[in-house]
Amino acid sequence: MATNAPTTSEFTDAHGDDHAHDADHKPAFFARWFLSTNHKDIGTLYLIFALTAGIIGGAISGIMRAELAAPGMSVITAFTDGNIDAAYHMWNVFITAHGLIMVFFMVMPAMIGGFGNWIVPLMIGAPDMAFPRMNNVSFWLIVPAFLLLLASMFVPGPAGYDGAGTGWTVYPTLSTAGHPGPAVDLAILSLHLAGASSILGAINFITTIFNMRAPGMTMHKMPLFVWAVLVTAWLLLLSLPVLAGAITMLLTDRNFGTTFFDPAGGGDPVLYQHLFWFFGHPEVYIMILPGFGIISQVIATFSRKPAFGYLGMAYAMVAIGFIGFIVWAHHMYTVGMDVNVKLYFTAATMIIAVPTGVKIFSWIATMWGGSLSFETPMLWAIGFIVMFTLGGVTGVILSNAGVDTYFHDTYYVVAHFHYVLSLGAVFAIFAGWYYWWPKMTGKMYSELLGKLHFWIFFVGVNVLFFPMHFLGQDGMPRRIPDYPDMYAEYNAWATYGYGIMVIGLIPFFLNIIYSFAAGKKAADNPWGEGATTLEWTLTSPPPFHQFETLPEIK
Amino acid sequence: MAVAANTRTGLMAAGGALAMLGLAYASVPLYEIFCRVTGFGGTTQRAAANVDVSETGIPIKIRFDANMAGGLGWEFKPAAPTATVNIGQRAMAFYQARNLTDKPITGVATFNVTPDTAGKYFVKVACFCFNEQTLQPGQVVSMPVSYYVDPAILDDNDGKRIEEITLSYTFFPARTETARTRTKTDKQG
Amino acid sequence: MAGAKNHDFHILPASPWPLLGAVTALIMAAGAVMWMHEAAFGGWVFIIGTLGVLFVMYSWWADVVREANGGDHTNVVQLHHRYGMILFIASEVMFFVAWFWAYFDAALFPSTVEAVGGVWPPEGIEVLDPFVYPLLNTLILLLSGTTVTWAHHALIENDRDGLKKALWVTIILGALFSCVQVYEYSHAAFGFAGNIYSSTFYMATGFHGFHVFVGTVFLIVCLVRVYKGDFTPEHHFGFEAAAWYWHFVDVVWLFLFIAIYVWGSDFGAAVIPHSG
Amino acid sequence: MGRFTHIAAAAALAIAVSCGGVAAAQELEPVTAGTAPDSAISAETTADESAVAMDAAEEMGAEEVNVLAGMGTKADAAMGQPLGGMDIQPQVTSLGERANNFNTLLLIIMTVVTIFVFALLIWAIIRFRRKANPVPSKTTHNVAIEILWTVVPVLILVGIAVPSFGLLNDQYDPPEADVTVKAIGHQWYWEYEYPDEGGFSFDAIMLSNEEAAAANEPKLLATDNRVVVPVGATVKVLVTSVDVLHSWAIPAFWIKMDAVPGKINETWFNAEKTGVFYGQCSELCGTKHGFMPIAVEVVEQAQYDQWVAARQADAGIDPADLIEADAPAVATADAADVAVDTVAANAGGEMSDLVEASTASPDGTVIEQSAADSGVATTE
Repeated sequence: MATNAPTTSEFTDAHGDDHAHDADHKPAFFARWFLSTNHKDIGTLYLIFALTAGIIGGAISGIMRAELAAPGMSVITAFTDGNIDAAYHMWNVFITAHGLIMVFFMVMPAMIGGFGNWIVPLMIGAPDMAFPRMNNVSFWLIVPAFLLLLASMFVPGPAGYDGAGTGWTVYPTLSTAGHPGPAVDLAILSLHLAGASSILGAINFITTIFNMRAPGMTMHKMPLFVWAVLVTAWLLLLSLPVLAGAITMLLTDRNFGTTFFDPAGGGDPVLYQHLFWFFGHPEVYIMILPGFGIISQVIATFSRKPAFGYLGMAYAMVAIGFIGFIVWAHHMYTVGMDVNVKLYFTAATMIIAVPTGVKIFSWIATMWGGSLSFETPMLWAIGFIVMFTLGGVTGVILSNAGVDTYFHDTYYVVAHFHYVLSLGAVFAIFAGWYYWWPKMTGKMYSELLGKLHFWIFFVGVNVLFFPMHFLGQDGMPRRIPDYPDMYAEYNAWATYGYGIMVIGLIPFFLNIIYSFAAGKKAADNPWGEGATTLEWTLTSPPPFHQFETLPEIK
Repeated sequence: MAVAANTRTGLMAAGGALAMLGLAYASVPLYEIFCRVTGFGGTTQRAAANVDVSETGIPIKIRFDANMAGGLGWEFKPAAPTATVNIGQRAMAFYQARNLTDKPITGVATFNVTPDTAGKYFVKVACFCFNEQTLQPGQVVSMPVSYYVDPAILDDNDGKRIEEITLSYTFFPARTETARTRTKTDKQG
Repeated sequence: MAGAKNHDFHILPASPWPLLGAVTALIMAAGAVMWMHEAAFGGWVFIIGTLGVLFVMYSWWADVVREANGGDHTNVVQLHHRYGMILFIASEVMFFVAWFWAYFDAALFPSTVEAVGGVWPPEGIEVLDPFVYPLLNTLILLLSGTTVTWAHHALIENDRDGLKKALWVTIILGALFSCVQVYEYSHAAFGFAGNIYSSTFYMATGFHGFHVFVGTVFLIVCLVRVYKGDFTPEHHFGFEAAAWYWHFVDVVWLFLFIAIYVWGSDFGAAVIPHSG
Repeated sequence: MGRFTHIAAAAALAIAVSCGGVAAAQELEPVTAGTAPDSAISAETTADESAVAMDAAEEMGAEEVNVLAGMGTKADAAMGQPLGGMDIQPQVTSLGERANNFNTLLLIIMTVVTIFVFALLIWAIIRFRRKANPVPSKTTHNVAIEILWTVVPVLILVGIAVPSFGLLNDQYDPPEADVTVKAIGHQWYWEYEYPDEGGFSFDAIMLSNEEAAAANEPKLLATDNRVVVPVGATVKVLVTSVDVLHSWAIPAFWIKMDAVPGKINETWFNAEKTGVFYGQCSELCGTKHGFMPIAVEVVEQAQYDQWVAARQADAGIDPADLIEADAPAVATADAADVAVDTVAANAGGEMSDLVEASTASPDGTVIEQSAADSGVATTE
């Protein structure tokens, strides 16, 4: 059946699709990559998209770090013909874009769209996702979402300047009265599309995991990565619509005269913060939970030992997901909340440390008594534990409202969330990348380049983010393009760290080239006895349609 | 068989509808009783003018704060910055507004009370809040606020520690289209 | 045959609709911004994008219907659809949570934060009498909830005539609801913009109204399919999804009615003696 | 040059005001208290004016020269501003000190936890590497240890929660305020008001780098006008905004409070040391978010009184009036009624509630000002 000249009937006539019975018959290029209904191809698209967005978001942070390398405005002014106020605004546009891109267009597509799509059906022994066609619209919707966000940087925002300089949180009234131009509207609609994409994806994952597990695979036999994606999908499903409501209110406040956030009409700017963080806090776990799952698989594999305390691990994630919904206002300790409200949110937030601790200890216990080998994925996983622990303990400090008064909106918070996200989530993504690379491509990567990547990157990000704790302790506020001279030293360190990190990425890209050009053919299971999940029973790469006969789980 | 089933379904539907209609209208007096008993209703935050509040003799300081936003061309300030009243005592304060421009300007006020805990106990009997005020060029008006502090504040662990309550008003320029720009001539019913 | 499919899951051929849907969504979103900022042809771009999205939806679901009628929707695939629909409705519930949150944020604490005169409904707002049109609408929706169940039972008992009748009634009731809502909006004593009462009122009830409209269209699609001979007593998830959606819309309305129309009216003021 | 003209301009303004030279003050107004955040002082002062001001500065002496901007306390590089180190800025309030100690305690606990986790990790890596342990164990459960690593963190957290809640409670619980300062956020500067001292107000605009260098103050932190407060006094800060969100923060006092338009927030501090303490806006507020610093000058009570007097004179406030205005008086029902009627008429009769309210209190409602001062509405 010719697929290179797509017509409606051809793709929709379910009865003419003889090729569906042929496991390895792939559609022609355009149909395969643009009209796909194959979870692995869509997963690949997601990974490519996330990589692209990550490069753009990372380049923006590079400009930011360069600007902060030394006091004074010296870098961004080059983009604004020396106009210093325009440079200040462009800085705000950059921090906004960096945040939104990394959250919505890098981490989430990589973790959930990429690895989730690729691996979840393989792990549960399913031939594909429950809604293969909807899966594709989930992917394609984030592309226009990303384009809208990029476009927003080039249209008027506040009077006289281009772009939305609101921060990724888009707080009113800066995002309403403060930005009359269309930039914020584009950003809002970008979030709407990205949100729709994620909600559809979440529906797809939950349905898939509930209904398409192979015979014999009970919920309590599912790999932890599948558990992680399941909890994540629930968080997406229940939190994103609230964000959609909040940004719709922003949109109508901006354009149609409603006053949800406008005190002049009886509205309340703080309401937006509640709605946003009711989404925003689960969002934090949306970004890190799939990482937990990846780390659990990798550690078990390279310890050659099943995950320790499987049920505790699974239900710790459920607990984190649940508590994640009732702690949102710890992002708002300084808005002028009632003392009792602060007490509650302090207590609730600290409780999250318990299931998180369970996970950390269980990973170490998984290694305990194992027979550890240190291939690249394992290095990233151990790096993850190190980084996540460091990010986690500062989280416990920040959870105390009385202490947070000092740290709120300082670099201490920046350091904290970069340790859990930029280091936690990204380390998990790299762990998964190397772990499943042989499975996804059928080629081995270079261990040497992989380890080089890890070590340089590890050093780089720590030099980059650790000094930010000191800056925060010394009181440096976030989101400022220039700073008092006393902050110069550690800012310089951070910028050096960024440079090291970028150098660390060179072996990463080289490795991709090497693997495709000269990589050894990967065995079905390159990791040996420790890799027990179903994807390793398939060929590398798996057939276009796997599990035509469903596997039986004993 | 099918016809009988239909008839039954239809009757059930009709019966259900009737029952709900009855319940809905029965809910009016039920709701009324509920509101009487619990004091729960749409307007609990404003006290009735003739409600008796017992004066306690325990003094508390009230600060009156005035703000303007959005470039309103007024001067707006409390007649006195603070007052000391007894908890439970009915008192009155005045704010003054003056239009500094040569055009009539309409402002609309918002208010809040701090500390947060005090909000539930600071009761305004009547005020100019949310009412639009149009000031002619150079016009000065005095705006009264009648209030009391609910003695229940003394039963609140956080509330009883409060030494001073701030009542803050902010005047914004009135928006062009507001609640009252449409007449109610066509109002339903 | 090698690699023969030995499971009941639905492996789909490639489809142009997701990509086309994304492209039209981009046009719609960009058009919306252009239109809101009064750019040249902005409204037209928005309309073209919206029509494109609608076209994609139509074509997509036409494919789904074709696949359903072609026998691709095995029991497990139908189960997927059930889960999918329930989860979608769950996300819709959370969407309404945001609007209720905004409403209660303003309505419950008017004295501490809000500029509403310390009372709810705010001073100067002439609210709608809950026991006239809103109550009528409540009854209409509740009745339509029973008629859609009537239709469901008729379908299960293979009573095509009763199914058509009940669906017609449901759709007419849905349309009636929308008409009453429009009438009520156009006669409300408060406008859309400018204050928090009308913001929360119109956006919450307006989004509900939009969902009623979508639900009505969904039911109309079902009716058309009934006339075309679709649905069997065993296999009619398309109809069930519409019915579920309709019940969801119904329940949201009950909350709106109780919270916004009744509790949030000056009905409470009328029964509690106070200064007025 | 920058520092010199700054001082000179301030001196000129001081002279002009004290002599009642209103016209001169208006001319110079934008120079020191100008509303354009960027107004470079040197640029707007003509050579002639500088020359005049220069003479004035010499006559007045250093201390009085700075009266309008502050009391001339020198910034201390070891306190009240970033030190360039790793530590929390030195705290000068007892609550800040306490919070700092608590933070240190947390840091120690967290360091111990981190070291413990890392030690386990390193031990596992060394002890159970493939060479050392070729045959993996199959242990996947150990109920005792799982309970242990759930319960122990809970106990640690409870231990943390007790002082944490105590700290929060005390941060909330202010002693009665001695001085009240209102901070109003603007894009992009702070406006301050002293409501109890006659309500004088001024803007605090960041000094340019050149001006800061000339004044020997840290750049991006110094402002042309400082918030002056007495040492050892409880200062309540009312924070609000007229446009977007801002946040008023002084690290050395351990306070930070968001400025929300249409809402008043309060926080408080009691500084135990004199000096200049700097902070920066801590909520993204647009283009020049990073350039609306906060400078608080803590001085001895006598200096504070002197500064207040100067500010009052500047604003034309007679301190004698303030005492009278604060004296409580019983309002006659008549006075209240007249006021009510005026406003009610103005508001289109929507004040009927109020009319009722005031007439329904025949027992003589107490209002906190003299009848004359109640501003029985005078329409002009």
